[in-house]
Amino acid sequence: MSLLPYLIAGWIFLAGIHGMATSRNLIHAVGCLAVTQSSTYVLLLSVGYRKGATAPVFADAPTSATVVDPVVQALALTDVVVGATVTALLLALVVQTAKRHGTVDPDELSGLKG
Amino acid sequence: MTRRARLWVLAAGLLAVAALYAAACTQLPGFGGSWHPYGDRAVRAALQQRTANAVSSVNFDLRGFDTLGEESVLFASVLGTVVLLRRTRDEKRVPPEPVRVPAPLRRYGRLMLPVTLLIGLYVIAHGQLSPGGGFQGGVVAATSLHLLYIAVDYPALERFRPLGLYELADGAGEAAYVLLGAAGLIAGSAYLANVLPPGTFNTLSSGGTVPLLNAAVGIEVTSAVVVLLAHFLAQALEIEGEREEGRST
Amino acid sequence: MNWWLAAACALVAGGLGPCLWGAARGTAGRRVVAQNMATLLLCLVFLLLAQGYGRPSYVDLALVVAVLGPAGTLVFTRLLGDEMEARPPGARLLTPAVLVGAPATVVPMCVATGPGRASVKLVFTGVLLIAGGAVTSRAVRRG
Amino acid sequence: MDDAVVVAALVLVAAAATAAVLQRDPARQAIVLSLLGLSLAALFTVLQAPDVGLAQLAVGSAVTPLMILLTVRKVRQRKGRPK
Repeated sequence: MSLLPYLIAGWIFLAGIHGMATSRNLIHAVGCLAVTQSSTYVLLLSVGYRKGATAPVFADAPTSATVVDPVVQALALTDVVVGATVTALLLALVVQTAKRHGTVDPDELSGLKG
Repeated sequence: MTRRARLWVLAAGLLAVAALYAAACTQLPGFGGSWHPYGDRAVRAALQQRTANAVSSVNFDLRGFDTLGEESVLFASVLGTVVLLRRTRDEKRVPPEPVRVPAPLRRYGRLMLPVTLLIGLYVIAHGQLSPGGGFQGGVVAATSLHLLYIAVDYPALERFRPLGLYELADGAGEAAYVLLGAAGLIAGSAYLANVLPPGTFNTLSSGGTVPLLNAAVGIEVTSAVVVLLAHFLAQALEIEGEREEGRST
Repeated sequence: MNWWLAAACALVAGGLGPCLWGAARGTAGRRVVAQNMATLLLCLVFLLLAQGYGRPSYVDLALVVAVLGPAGTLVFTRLLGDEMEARPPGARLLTPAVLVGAPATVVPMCVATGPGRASVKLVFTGVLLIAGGAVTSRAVRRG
Repeated sequence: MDDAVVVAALVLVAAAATAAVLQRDPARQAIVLSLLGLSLAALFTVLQAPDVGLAQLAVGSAVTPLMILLTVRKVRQRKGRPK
Protein backbone atom coordinates (compact mmCIF):
# COMPACT_ATOMS: atom_id res chain seq x y z
CA MET A 1 0.00 0.00 0.00
CA SER A 2 2.75 2.46 0.81
CA LEU A 3 4.14 2.16 -2.74
CA LEU A 4 0.96 1.60 -4.78
CA PRO A 5 0.19 5.27 -5.62
CA TYR A 6 3.76 5.91 -6.79
CA LEU A 7 3.75 2.80 -8.94
CA ILE A 8 0.39 3.76 -10.45
CA ALA A 9 1.79 7.21 -11.28
CA GLY A 10 4.70 5.46 -13.00
CA TRP A 11 2.32 3.17 -14.89
CA ILE A 12 0.29 6.13 -16.17
CA PHE A 13 3.50 7.86 -17.26
CA LEU A 14 4.75 4.81 -19.17
CA ALA A 15 1.35 4.17 -20.74
CA GLY A 16 1.19 7.78 -21.96
CA ILE A 17 4.71 7.66 -23.41
CA HIS A 18 3.94 4.37 -25.14
CA GLY A 19 0.79 5.87 -26.64
CA MET A 20 2.65 8.94 -27.92
CA ALA A 21 5.46 6.91 -29.45
CA THR A 22 3.19 4.47 -31.25
CA SER A 23 0.52 7.00 -32.24
CA ARG A 24 -0.61 7.19 -35.86
CA ASN A 25 -2.56 10.42 -35.37
CA LEU A 26 -1.20 13.67 -33.94
CA ILE A 27 -4.49 14.47 -32.16
CA HIS A 28 -4.24 11.08 -30.45
CA ALA A 29 -0.64 11.88 -29.51
CA VAL A 30 -1.73 15.15 -27.87
CA GLY A 31 -4.34 13.18 -25.90
CA CYS A 32 -1.63 10.76 -24.77
CA LEU A 33 0.50 13.71 -23.67
CA ALA A 34 -2.41 14.83 -21.48
CA VAL A 35 -2.43 11.32 -19.95
CA THR A 36 1.32 11.50 -19.32
CA GLN A 37 0.89 14.87 -17.71
CA SER A 38 -1.74 13.56 -15.33
CA SER A 39 0.78 11.08 -13.93
CA THR A 40 2.72 14.00 -12.45
CA TYR A 41 -0.37 15.19 -10.60
CA VAL A 42 -0.93 11.72 -9.14
CA LEU A 43 2.71 11.52 -8.03
CA LEU A 44 2.75 15.02 -6.50
CA LEU A 45 -0.47 14.58 -4.55
CA SER A 46 0.54 11.09 -3.36
CA VAL A 47 3.78 12.51 -1.97
CA GLY A 48 1.81 15.19 -0.12
CA TYR A 49 -0.82 12.85 1.35
CA ARG A 50 -0.92 12.24 5.08
CA LYS A 51 -3.04 9.44 6.46
CA GLY A 52 -6.08 10.60 8.45
CA ALA A 53 -5.46 14.26 7.60
CA THR A 54 -7.89 16.63 5.91
CA ALA A 55 -7.58 19.32 3.21
CA PRO A 56 -5.49 22.42 4.07
CA VAL A 57 -8.61 24.57 3.84
CA PHE A 58 -9.67 26.03 7.16
CA ALA A 59 -12.98 27.64 6.22
CA ASP A 60 -14.89 24.71 7.75
CA ALA A 61 -12.21 23.00 9.84
CA PRO A 62 -10.46 23.97 13.09
CA THR A 63 -7.04 25.55 12.56
CA SER A 64 -5.56 22.82 14.78
CA ALA A 65 -6.58 20.04 12.35
CA THR A 66 -3.85 17.87 10.82
CA VAL A 67 -3.75 18.65 7.13
CA VAL A 68 -2.06 17.30 4.01
CA ASP A 69 0.75 19.21 2.27
CA PRO A 70 -0.59 22.37 0.54
CA VAL A 71 2.64 23.05 -1.38
CA VAL A 72 2.31 20.10 -3.77
CA GLN A 73 -1.37 20.90 -4.21
CA ALA A 74 -0.54 24.43 -5.29
CA LEU A 75 1.98 23.06 -7.81
CA ALA A 76 -0.51 20.57 -9.26
CA LEU A 77 -3.39 23.07 -9.30
CA THR A 78 -1.74 25.70 -11.48
CA ASP A 79 -0.32 22.99 -13.70
CA VAL A 80 -3.73 21.48 -14.41
CA VAL A 81 -5.04 24.72 -15.93
CA VAL A 82 -1.80 25.76 -17.62
CA GLY A 83 -1.49 22.22 -18.99
CA ALA A 84 -4.87 22.58 -20.66
CA THR A 85 -3.79 25.76 -22.46
CA VAL A 86 -0.60 24.03 -23.57
CA THR A 87 -2.77 21.20 -24.94
CA ALA A 88 -4.65 23.91 -26.86
CA LEU A 89 -1.37 25.21 -28.30
CA LEU A 90 -0.40 21.71 -29.45
CA LEU A 91 -3.82 21.15 -31.00
CA ALA A 92 -3.39 24.44 -32.86
CA LEU A 93 -0.07 23.11 -34.18
CA VAL A 94 -1.91 19.97 -35.32
CA VAL A 95 -4.45 22.11 -37.20
CA GLN A 96 -1.57 23.96 -38.90
CA THR A 97 0.13 20.67 -39.78
CA ALA A 98 -3.08 19.37 -41.30
CA LYS A 99 -3.39 22.57 -43.35
CA ARG A 100 0.18 22.51 -44.61
CA HIS A 101 0.62 18.80 -45.28
CA GLY A 102 -2.90 17.42 -45.54
CA THR A 103 -2.17 14.63 -43.05
CA VAL A 104 -1.87 14.19 -39.30
CA ASP A 105 -0.08 10.82 -39.38
CA PRO A 106 3.45 11.33 -37.98
CA ASP A 107 4.83 8.52 -40.16
CA GLU A 108 3.59 10.15 -43.37
CA LEU A 109 4.89 13.50 -42.14
CA SER A 110 8.43 12.23 -41.64
CA GLY A 111 8.27 10.71 -45.12
CA LEU A 112 7.47 14.17 -46.58
CA LYS A 113 10.71 15.71 -45.38
CA GLY A 114 13.06 13.23 -47.04
CA MET B 1 14.59 3.47 -38.85
CA THR B 2 11.86 0.93 -39.51
CA ARG B 3 8.77 0.84 -37.39
CA ARG B 4 9.84 -2.46 -35.88
CA ALA B 5 13.25 -1.18 -34.82
CA ARG B 6 11.64 1.89 -33.34
CA LEU B 7 9.34 -0.27 -31.23
CA TRP B 8 12.34 -2.20 -29.87
CA VAL B 9 14.10 1.05 -28.92
CA LEU B 10 10.88 2.22 -27.26
CA ALA B 11 10.48 -1.04 -25.32
CA ALA B 12 14.08 -0.88 -24.09
CA GLY B 13 13.64 2.74 -23.02
CA LEU B 14 10.35 2.11 -21.25
CA LEU B 15 11.77 -0.91 -19.40
CA ALA B 16 14.81 1.04 -18.27
CA VAL B 17 12.65 3.93 -17.06
CA ALA B 18 10.31 1.50 -15.29
CA ALA B 19 13.20 -0.21 -13.49
CA LEU B 20 14.86 3.04 -12.43
CA TYR B 21 11.53 4.56 -11.37
CA ALA B 22 10.54 1.51 -9.30
CA ALA B 23 13.94 1.60 -7.60
CA ALA B 24 13.46 5.31 -6.86
CA CYS B 25 9.99 4.68 -5.41
CA THR B 26 11.39 2.44 -2.67
CA GLN B 27 13.45 5.39 -1.45
CA LEU B 28 10.52 7.84 -1.35
CA PRO B 29 8.88 8.56 2.01
CA GLY B 30 6.01 6.06 2.37
CA PHE B 31 2.54 7.03 1.09
CA GLY B 32 0.47 8.70 3.82
CA GLY B 33 3.45 9.30 6.12
CA SER B 34 3.50 12.11 8.64
CA TRP B 35 6.77 13.78 7.59
CA HIS B 36 5.89 16.95 5.63
CA PRO B 37 8.36 19.68 6.62
CA TYR B 38 7.39 22.08 3.82
CA GLY B 39 3.68 21.51 4.26
CA ASP B 40 3.79 22.22 7.99
CA ARG B 41 5.71 25.46 7.44
CA ALA B 42 3.41 26.56 4.62
CA VAL B 43 0.30 25.96 6.74
CA ARG B 44 1.81 27.94 9.63
CA ALA B 45 2.64 30.82 7.27
CA ALA B 46 -0.84 30.74 5.69
CA LEU B 47 -2.52 30.96 9.09
CA GLN B 48 -0.19 33.82 10.03
CA GLN B 49 -1.40 35.69 6.93
CA ARG B 50 -4.99 34.80 7.95
CA THR B 51 -5.72 33.00 4.68
CA ALA B 52 -8.11 30.12 5.35
CA ASN B 53 -7.26 28.26 2.13
CA ALA B 54 -3.61 27.34 2.55
CA VAL B 55 -3.37 26.30 -1.11
CA SER B 56 -4.38 29.78 -2.29
CA SER B 57 -1.94 31.24 0.20
CA VAL B 58 0.89 29.17 -1.29
CA ASN B 59 -0.13 30.14 -4.81
CA PHE B 60 -0.70 33.85 -4.41
CA ASP B 61 1.39 34.78 -1.39
CA LEU B 62 4.18 32.40 -0.39
CA ARG B 63 5.01 31.41 -3.98
CA GLY B 64 3.43 34.35 -5.80
CA PHE B 65 6.42 34.71 -8.12
CA ASP B 66 6.10 31.10 -9.22
CA THR B 67 2.46 31.73 -10.12
CA LEU B 68 3.58 34.73 -12.18
CA GLY B 69 5.65 32.24 -14.18
CA GLU B 70 2.63 29.96 -14.64
CA GLU B 71 0.56 32.96 -15.70
CA SER B 72 3.13 33.84 -18.30
CA VAL B 73 3.14 30.28 -19.68
CA LEU B 74 -0.64 30.51 -19.95
CA PHE B 75 -0.45 33.91 -21.63
CA ALA B 76 2.24 32.76 -24.05
CA SER B 77 0.40 29.61 -25.05
CA VAL B 78 -2.79 31.58 -25.69
CA LEU B 79 -0.77 34.02 -27.81
CA GLY B 80 0.79 31.12 -29.71
CA THR B 81 -2.57 29.50 -30.35
CA VAL B 82 -4.06 32.77 -31.60
CA VAL B 83 -1.16 33.23 -34.01
CA LEU B 84 -1.36 29.64 -35.26
CA LEU B 85 -5.12 29.68 -35.73
CA ARG B 86 -5.53 33.13 -37.31
CA ARG B 87 -7.29 33.33 -40.64
CA THR B 88 -4.74 33.53 -43.45
CA ARG B 89 -5.16 35.42 -46.71
CA ASP B 90 -6.13 32.35 -48.74
CA GLU B 91 -8.89 31.34 -46.35
CA LYS B 92 -12.43 32.64 -46.32
CA ARG B 93 -15.04 32.91 -43.65
CA VAL B 94 -18.22 30.98 -44.44
CA PRO B 95 -21.13 31.33 -42.01
CA PRO B 96 -21.90 27.83 -40.69
CA GLU B 97 -25.18 26.17 -41.52
CA PRO B 98 -27.76 26.62 -38.79
CA VAL B 99 -28.25 23.58 -36.55
CA ARG B 100 -31.67 22.64 -35.26
CA VAL B 101 -31.57 22.30 -31.48
CA PRO B 102 -34.63 20.96 -29.62
CA ALA B 103 -36.52 23.59 -27.60
CA PRO B 104 -35.97 22.05 -24.12
CA LEU B 105 -32.23 21.99 -24.75
CA ARG B 106 -32.30 25.66 -25.76
CA ARG B 107 -34.20 26.56 -22.61
CA TYR B 108 -31.72 24.59 -20.51
CA GLY B 109 -28.79 26.39 -22.17
CA ARG B 110 -30.28 29.85 -21.65
CA LEU B 111 -31.19 29.07 -18.04
CA MET B 112 -27.90 27.44 -17.09
CA LEU B 113 -25.70 30.16 -18.57
CA PRO B 114 -26.27 32.65 -15.73
CA VAL B 115 -26.28 29.85 -13.14
CA THR B 116 -22.94 28.46 -14.33
CA LEU B 117 -21.48 31.95 -14.61
CA LEU B 118 -22.54 32.67 -11.02
CA ILE B 119 -21.01 29.41 -9.80
CA GLY B 120 -17.79 30.35 -11.60
CA LEU B 121 -17.72 33.79 -9.99
CA TYR B 122 -18.51 32.23 -6.61
CA VAL B 123 -15.58 29.84 -6.98
CA ILE B 124 -13.26 32.75 -7.91
CA ALA B 125 -14.47 35.02 -5.12
CA HIS B 126 -14.14 32.39 -2.38
CA GLY B 127 -10.69 31.28 -3.50
CA GLN B 128 -9.01 32.39 -0.28
CA LEU B 129 -11.61 30.63 1.90
CA SER B 130 -12.94 27.42 0.39
CA PRO B 131 -11.62 25.13 -2.37
CA GLY B 132 -11.41 27.10 -5.59
CA GLY B 133 -9.84 30.28 -6.88
CA GLY B 134 -9.03 32.15 -10.05
CA PHE B 135 -7.74 29.17 -12.01
CA GLN B 136 -10.72 26.89 -11.39
CA GLY B 137 -13.47 29.51 -11.34
CA GLY B 138 -12.09 31.14 -14.48
CA VAL B 139 -12.51 27.95 -16.47
CA VAL B 140 -16.05 27.43 -15.10
CA ALA B 141 -17.04 30.99 -16.02
CA ALA B 142 -15.58 30.61 -19.51
CA THR B 143 -17.41 27.31 -20.00
CA SER B 144 -20.69 28.98 -19.10
CA LEU B 145 -20.51 31.22 -22.18
CA HIS B 146 -20.03 28.20 -24.42
CA LEU B 147 -23.31 26.71 -23.26
CA LEU B 148 -24.62 29.12 -25.90
CA TYR B 149 -22.78 27.19 -28.59
CA ILE B 150 -23.41 23.66 -27.32
CA ALA B 151 -27.05 24.15 -26.30
CA VAL B 152 -28.30 27.07 -28.41
CA ASP B 153 -26.38 27.88 -31.59
CA TYR B 154 -23.16 29.44 -32.83
CA PRO B 155 -24.52 32.86 -33.89
CA ALA B 156 -25.97 33.29 -30.38
CA LEU B 157 -22.50 32.77 -28.93
CA GLU B 158 -20.97 35.21 -31.40
CA ARG B 159 -23.51 37.91 -30.51
CA PHE B 160 -22.82 37.43 -26.82
CA ARG B 161 -19.04 37.34 -26.98
CA PRO B 162 -17.18 40.50 -27.99
CA LEU B 163 -13.88 38.76 -28.70
CA GLY B 164 -11.77 41.93 -28.78
CA LEU B 165 -12.84 42.71 -25.25
CA TYR B 166 -11.76 39.29 -24.02
CA GLU B 167 -8.40 39.59 -25.75
CA LEU B 168 -7.96 42.91 -23.98
CA ALA B 169 -9.05 41.42 -20.64
CA ASP B 170 -6.53 38.60 -21.05
CA GLY B 171 -3.70 41.10 -21.27
CA ALA B 172 -5.21 43.24 -18.52
CA GLY B 173 -5.35 40.26 -16.15
CA GLU B 174 -1.69 39.49 -16.73
CA ALA B 175 -0.76 43.17 -16.36
CA ALA B 176 -2.77 43.46 -13.15
CA TYR B 177 -0.80 40.57 -11.65
CA VAL B 178 2.54 42.16 -12.60
CA LEU B 179 1.48 45.59 -11.29
CA LEU B 180 0.09 44.18 -8.03
CA GLY B 181 3.50 42.62 -7.54
CA ALA B 182 5.10 46.02 -8.02
CA ALA B 183 2.90 47.37 -5.22
CA GLY B 184 5.15 45.40 -2.88
CA LEU B 185 8.19 47.29 -4.19
CA ILE B 186 6.45 50.67 -3.77
CA ALA B 187 5.56 49.79 -0.19
CA GLY B 188 9.27 49.27 0.44
CA SER B 189 9.15 45.48 0.55
CA ALA B 190 9.92 42.72 -1.95
CA TYR B 191 8.25 42.10 -5.33
CA LEU B 192 4.85 40.35 -4.82
CA ALA B 193 5.15 40.68 -1.03
CA ASN B 194 1.82 40.64 0.78
CA VAL B 195 1.79 44.26 1.91
CA LEU B 196 -1.93 44.77 2.58
CA PRO B 197 -3.34 44.23 6.09
CA PRO B 198 -4.36 40.53 6.39
CA GLY B 199 -7.87 41.32 7.70
CA THR B 200 -10.09 38.99 9.74
CA PHE B 201 -9.59 35.25 9.37
CA ASN B 202 -12.22 33.45 7.25
CA THR B 203 -13.90 36.53 5.74
CA LEU B 204 -14.00 37.53 2.07
CA SER B 205 -11.54 40.39 2.58
CA SER B 206 -8.94 38.32 4.46
CA GLY B 207 -5.52 37.42 3.16
CA GLY B 208 -4.19 40.86 2.09
CA THR B 209 -3.24 40.78 -1.60
CA VAL B 210 -4.41 37.15 -2.06
CA PRO B 211 -8.00 38.01 -3.15
CA LEU B 212 -6.70 40.69 -5.54
CA LEU B 213 -4.14 38.44 -7.23
CA ASN B 214 -6.78 35.72 -7.28
CA ALA B 215 -9.19 38.06 -9.10
CA ALA B 216 -6.47 39.04 -11.61
CA VAL B 217 -5.84 35.35 -12.34
CA GLY B 218 -9.60 34.77 -12.59
CA ILE B 219 -9.92 37.49 -15.25
CA GLU B 220 -6.95 36.19 -17.17
CA VAL B 221 -8.01 32.53 -17.14
CA THR B 222 -11.62 33.33 -18.08
CA SER B 223 -10.61 35.42 -21.05
CA ALA B 224 -7.82 33.06 -22.02
CA VAL B 225 -10.18 30.09 -22.29
CA VAL B 226 -12.79 32.17 -24.15
CA VAL B 227 -10.17 33.37 -26.64
CA LEU B 228 -8.78 29.87 -27.14
CA LEU B 229 -12.17 28.30 -27.74
CA ALA B 230 -13.20 31.18 -30.01
CA HIS B 231 -10.30 30.46 -32.35
CA PHE B 232 -10.93 26.72 -32.36
CA LEU B 233 -14.64 27.30 -33.04
CA ALA B 234 -13.89 29.71 -35.87
CA GLN B 235 -11.44 27.27 -37.46
CA ALA B 236 -13.75 24.27 -37.17
CA LEU B 237 -17.02 25.92 -38.12
CA GLU B 238 -16.37 29.02 -40.20
CA ILE B 239 -13.00 29.15 -41.88
CA GLU B 240 -12.58 27.25 -45.11
CA GLY B 241 -9.34 27.35 -46.99
CA GLU B 242 -8.74 27.16 -50.71
CA ARG B 243 -6.70 24.10 -51.45
CA GLU B 244 -3.04 25.08 -51.35
CA GLU B 245 -1.92 24.00 -54.82
CA GLY B 246 1.42 22.24 -54.80
CA ARG B 247 2.58 24.03 -51.70
CA SER B 248 4.90 21.90 -49.55
CA THR B 249 3.11 18.70 -50.45
CA MET C 1 -16.63 2.66 9.91
CA ASN C 2 -18.18 5.53 8.02
CA TRP C 3 -21.20 4.59 5.94
CA TRP C 4 -20.96 7.67 3.72
CA LEU C 5 -17.44 6.74 2.67
CA ALA C 6 -18.48 3.11 2.19
CA ALA C 7 -21.25 4.27 -0.16
CA ALA C 8 -18.83 6.54 -2.04
CA CYS C 9 -16.38 3.66 -2.38
CA ALA C 10 -19.13 1.38 -3.67
CA LEU C 11 -20.19 4.03 -6.21
CA VAL C 12 -16.61 4.51 -7.46
CA ALA C 13 -15.96 0.80 -7.83
CA GLY C 14 -19.44 -0.38 -8.85
CA GLY C 15 -20.63 2.71 -10.74
CA LEU C 16 -17.71 4.58 -12.30
CA GLY C 17 -15.86 1.35 -13.13
CA PRO C 18 -18.62 -0.02 -15.39
CA CYS C 19 -19.03 3.48 -16.88
CA LEU C 20 -15.38 3.42 -17.89
CA TRP C 21 -15.89 -0.02 -19.44
CA GLY C 22 -18.87 1.31 -21.39
CA ALA C 23 -17.01 4.44 -22.52
CA ALA C 24 -14.00 2.51 -23.77
CA ARG C 25 -15.81 0.14 -26.15
CA GLY C 26 -18.86 -0.12 -28.32
CA THR C 27 -20.66 2.40 -30.50
CA ALA C 28 -20.27 6.17 -30.17
CA GLY C 29 -23.77 6.48 -28.69
CA ARG C 30 -23.09 3.92 -25.98
CA ARG C 31 -19.85 5.66 -25.06
CA VAL C 32 -21.53 9.04 -24.65
CA VAL C 33 -24.25 7.43 -22.51
CA ALA C 34 -21.54 5.95 -20.27
CA GLN C 35 -19.81 9.33 -20.05
CA ASN C 36 -23.08 10.99 -19.07
CA MET C 37 -23.79 8.34 -16.43
CA ALA C 38 -20.28 8.85 -15.05
CA THR C 39 -20.83 12.61 -14.54
CA LEU C 40 -24.14 11.94 -12.75
CA LEU C 41 -22.57 9.31 -10.47
CA LEU C 42 -19.51 11.44 -9.82
CA CYS C 43 -21.73 14.25 -8.52
CA LEU C 44 -23.21 11.79 -6.00
CA VAL C 45 -19.70 10.56 -5.10
CA PHE C 46 -18.62 14.12 -4.29
CA LEU C 47 -21.69 14.68 -2.12
CA LEU C 48 -21.03 11.44 -0.21
CA LEU C 49 -17.35 12.27 0.23
CA ALA C 50 -18.19 15.74 1.56
CA GLN C 51 -20.44 14.15 4.15
CA GLY C 52 -18.04 11.27 4.87
CA TYR C 53 -15.08 13.54 5.56
CA GLY C 54 -17.27 16.03 7.43
CA ARG C 55 -16.17 18.86 5.11
CA PRO C 56 -19.19 20.84 3.79
CA SER C 57 -16.86 22.87 1.54
CA TYR C 58 -16.28 19.78 -0.64
CA VAL C 59 -19.91 20.22 -1.82
CA ASP C 60 -18.51 22.89 -4.20
CA LEU C 61 -17.11 20.08 -6.32
CA ALA C 62 -20.53 18.43 -6.60
CA LEU C 63 -22.01 21.83 -7.51
CA VAL C 64 -19.48 22.36 -10.29
CA VAL C 65 -19.87 18.85 -11.71
CA ALA C 66 -23.66 19.24 -11.63
CA VAL C 67 -23.38 22.09 -14.16
CA LEU C 68 -20.23 21.16 -16.10
CA GLY C 69 -21.00 17.44 -16.40
CA PRO C 70 -24.10 17.99 -18.56
CA ALA C 71 -22.18 20.66 -20.49
CA GLY C 72 -19.52 18.05 -21.29
CA THR C 73 -22.08 15.51 -22.44
CA LEU C 74 -23.76 18.14 -24.62
CA VAL C 75 -20.38 18.84 -26.24
CA PHE C 76 -20.25 15.21 -27.32
CA THR C 77 -23.86 15.05 -28.51
CA ARG C 78 -23.32 18.28 -30.44
CA LEU C 79 -20.08 17.36 -32.18
CA LEU C 80 -20.44 13.58 -32.47
CA GLY C 81 -24.13 13.80 -33.29
CA ASP C 82 -23.85 12.26 -36.76
CA GLU C 83 -21.87 9.27 -35.45
CA MET C 84 -24.30 8.44 -32.67
CA GLU C 85 -27.16 6.03 -33.24
CA ALA C 86 -30.72 7.14 -32.42
CA ARG C 87 -31.39 5.03 -29.32
CA PRO C 88 -28.09 3.91 -27.82
CA PRO C 89 -28.20 0.98 -25.35
CA GLY C 90 -28.33 2.04 -21.72
CA ALA C 91 -29.86 5.46 -22.48
CA ARG C 92 -33.12 4.37 -20.86
CA LEU C 93 -31.27 3.88 -17.55
CA LEU C 94 -30.15 7.52 -17.31
CA THR C 95 -33.37 9.20 -16.21
CA PRO C 96 -34.30 6.58 -13.55
CA ALA C 97 -30.72 6.58 -12.25
CA VAL C 98 -30.69 10.33 -11.67
CA LEU C 99 -34.29 10.46 -10.41
CA VAL C 100 -33.54 7.77 -7.80
CA GLY C 101 -29.87 8.52 -7.09
CA ALA C 102 -30.10 12.28 -6.50
CA PRO C 103 -32.88 12.25 -3.85
CA ALA C 104 -31.48 9.05 -2.28
CA THR C 105 -28.21 10.92 -1.66
CA VAL C 106 -29.40 14.46 -1.01
CA VAL C 107 -32.28 13.73 1.38
CA PRO C 108 -30.27 11.69 3.95
CA MET C 109 -27.50 14.29 3.76
CA CYS C 110 -29.97 17.11 4.45
CA VAL C 111 -31.32 15.15 7.41
CA ALA C 112 -27.75 14.66 8.68
CA THR C 113 -26.75 18.33 8.27
CA GLY C 114 -30.02 19.82 9.54
CA PRO C 115 -31.71 22.95 8.19
CA GLY C 116 -29.54 25.89 7.20
CA ARG C 117 -27.44 27.28 4.37
CA ALA C 118 -25.59 24.01 3.89
CA SER C 119 -28.73 22.00 3.20
CA VAL C 120 -30.06 24.68 0.82
CA LYS C 121 -26.83 24.23 -1.15
CA LEU C 122 -27.32 20.46 -1.13
CA VAL C 123 -30.88 20.75 -2.44
CA PHE C 124 -29.74 23.26 -5.09
CA THR C 125 -27.03 20.82 -6.24
CA GLY C 126 -29.61 18.02 -6.36
CA VAL C 127 -32.01 20.12 -8.45
CA LEU C 128 -29.25 21.11 -10.89
CA LEU C 129 -28.24 17.46 -11.17
CA ILE C 130 -31.78 16.31 -11.93
CA ALA C 131 -32.33 19.10 -14.47
CA GLY C 132 -29.01 18.34 -16.16
CA GLY C 133 -29.70 14.60 -16.15
CA ALA C 134 -33.15 15.06 -17.69
CA VAL C 135 -31.89 17.32 -20.48
CA THR C 136 -28.81 15.26 -21.32
CA SER C 137 -30.65 11.94 -21.36
CA ARG C 138 -33.07 13.44 -23.93
CA ALA C 139 -30.18 14.84 -25.97
CA VAL C 140 -28.41 11.47 -25.91
CA ARG C 141 -31.51 9.59 -27.10
CA ARG C 142 -32.11 11.97 -29.98
CA GLY C 143 -28.44 11.89 -30.98
CA MET D 1 -12.18 2.77 5.11
CA ASP D 2 -10.07 5.71 3.93
CA ASP D 3 -7.67 3.29 2.30
CA ALA D 4 -10.39 1.43 0.41
CA VAL D 5 -11.62 4.66 -1.24
CA VAL D 6 -8.08 5.71 -2.14
CA VAL D 7 -7.28 2.31 -3.68
CA ALA D 8 -10.58 2.23 -5.62
CA ALA D 9 -9.93 5.72 -7.05
CA LEU D 10 -6.29 4.89 -7.89
CA VAL D 11 -7.24 1.71 -9.75
CA LEU D 12 -9.97 3.58 -11.62
CA VAL D 13 -7.50 6.28 -12.70
CA ALA D 14 -4.96 3.70 -13.85
CA ALA D 15 -7.64 1.86 -15.85
CA ALA D 16 -8.93 5.10 -17.39
CA ALA D 17 -5.41 6.20 -18.39
CA THR D 18 -4.69 2.83 -20.00
CA ALA D 19 -8.02 2.87 -21.83
CA ALA D 20 -7.42 6.45 -23.05
CA VAL D 21 -4.07 5.49 -24.55
CA LEU D 22 -5.50 2.41 -26.27
CA GLN D 23 -8.26 4.34 -28.08
CA ARG D 24 -6.79 5.04 -31.51
CA ASP D 25 -9.64 7.20 -32.82
CA PRO D 26 -9.19 10.73 -31.39
CA ALA D 27 -12.93 11.47 -31.10
CA ARG D 28 -13.52 8.32 -29.06
CA GLN D 29 -10.35 8.99 -27.12
CA ALA D 30 -11.85 12.35 -26.12
CA ILE D 31 -14.73 10.52 -24.40
CA VAL D 32 -12.33 8.33 -22.41
CA LEU D 33 -10.12 11.35 -21.63
CA SER D 34 -13.17 13.08 -20.19
CA LEU D 35 -13.73 10.02 -17.96
CA LEU D 36 -10.06 10.10 -17.00
CA GLY D 37 -10.53 13.72 -15.95
CA LEU D 38 -13.54 12.80 -13.83
CA SER D 39 -11.70 9.89 -12.17
CA LEU D 40 -8.71 12.10 -11.48
CA ALA D 41 -11.02 14.64 -9.82
CA ALA D 42 -12.39 11.86 -7.60
CA LEU D 43 -8.86 10.67 -6.76
CA PHE D 44 -7.71 14.18 -5.88
CA THR D 45 -10.68 14.63 -3.58
CA VAL D 46 -9.98 11.41 -1.67
CA LEU D 47 -6.33 12.51 -1.44
CA GLN D 48 -7.74 15.61 0.31
CA ALA D 49 -6.91 18.00 -2.54
CA PRO D 50 -10.32 19.49 -3.43
CA ASP D 51 -8.65 22.53 -5.01
CA VAL D 52 -6.83 20.39 -7.54
CA GLY D 53 -9.92 18.25 -8.04
CA LEU D 54 -11.93 21.35 -8.86
CA ALA D 55 -9.33 22.48 -11.41
CA GLN D 56 -9.28 19.05 -13.05
CA LEU D 57 -13.07 18.99 -13.15
CA ALA D 58 -13.29 22.46 -14.70
CA VAL D 59 -10.74 21.66 -17.38
CA GLY D 60 -11.45 18.01 -18.07
CA SER D 61 -15.23 17.90 -18.21
CA ALA D 62 -16.00 20.31 -21.06
CA VAL D 63 -13.11 22.49 -22.26
CA THR D 64 -10.56 19.84 -23.27
CA PRO D 65 -13.10 17.56 -25.02
CA LEU D 66 -14.50 20.58 -26.87
CA MET D 67 -11.05 21.57 -28.14
CA ILE D 68 -10.18 18.01 -29.19
CA LEU D 69 -13.49 17.47 -31.00
CA LEU D 70 -13.21 20.83 -32.80
CA THR D 71 -9.70 19.91 -33.93
CA VAL D 72 -10.98 16.51 -35.14
CA ARG D 73 -13.73 18.23 -37.09
CA LYS D 74 -11.32 20.71 -38.67
CA VAL D 75 -8.87 17.96 -39.66
CA ARG D 76 -11.61 15.72 -41.07
CA GLN D 77 -13.06 18.65 -43.01
CA ARG D 78 -9.71 19.05 -44.77
CA LYS D 79 -9.31 15.35 -45.41
CA GLY D 80 -12.85 14.95 -46.68
CA ARG D 81 -12.45 17.52 -49.45
CA PRO D 82 -12.13 16.07 -52.97
CA LYS D 83 -8.64 16.28 -54.43
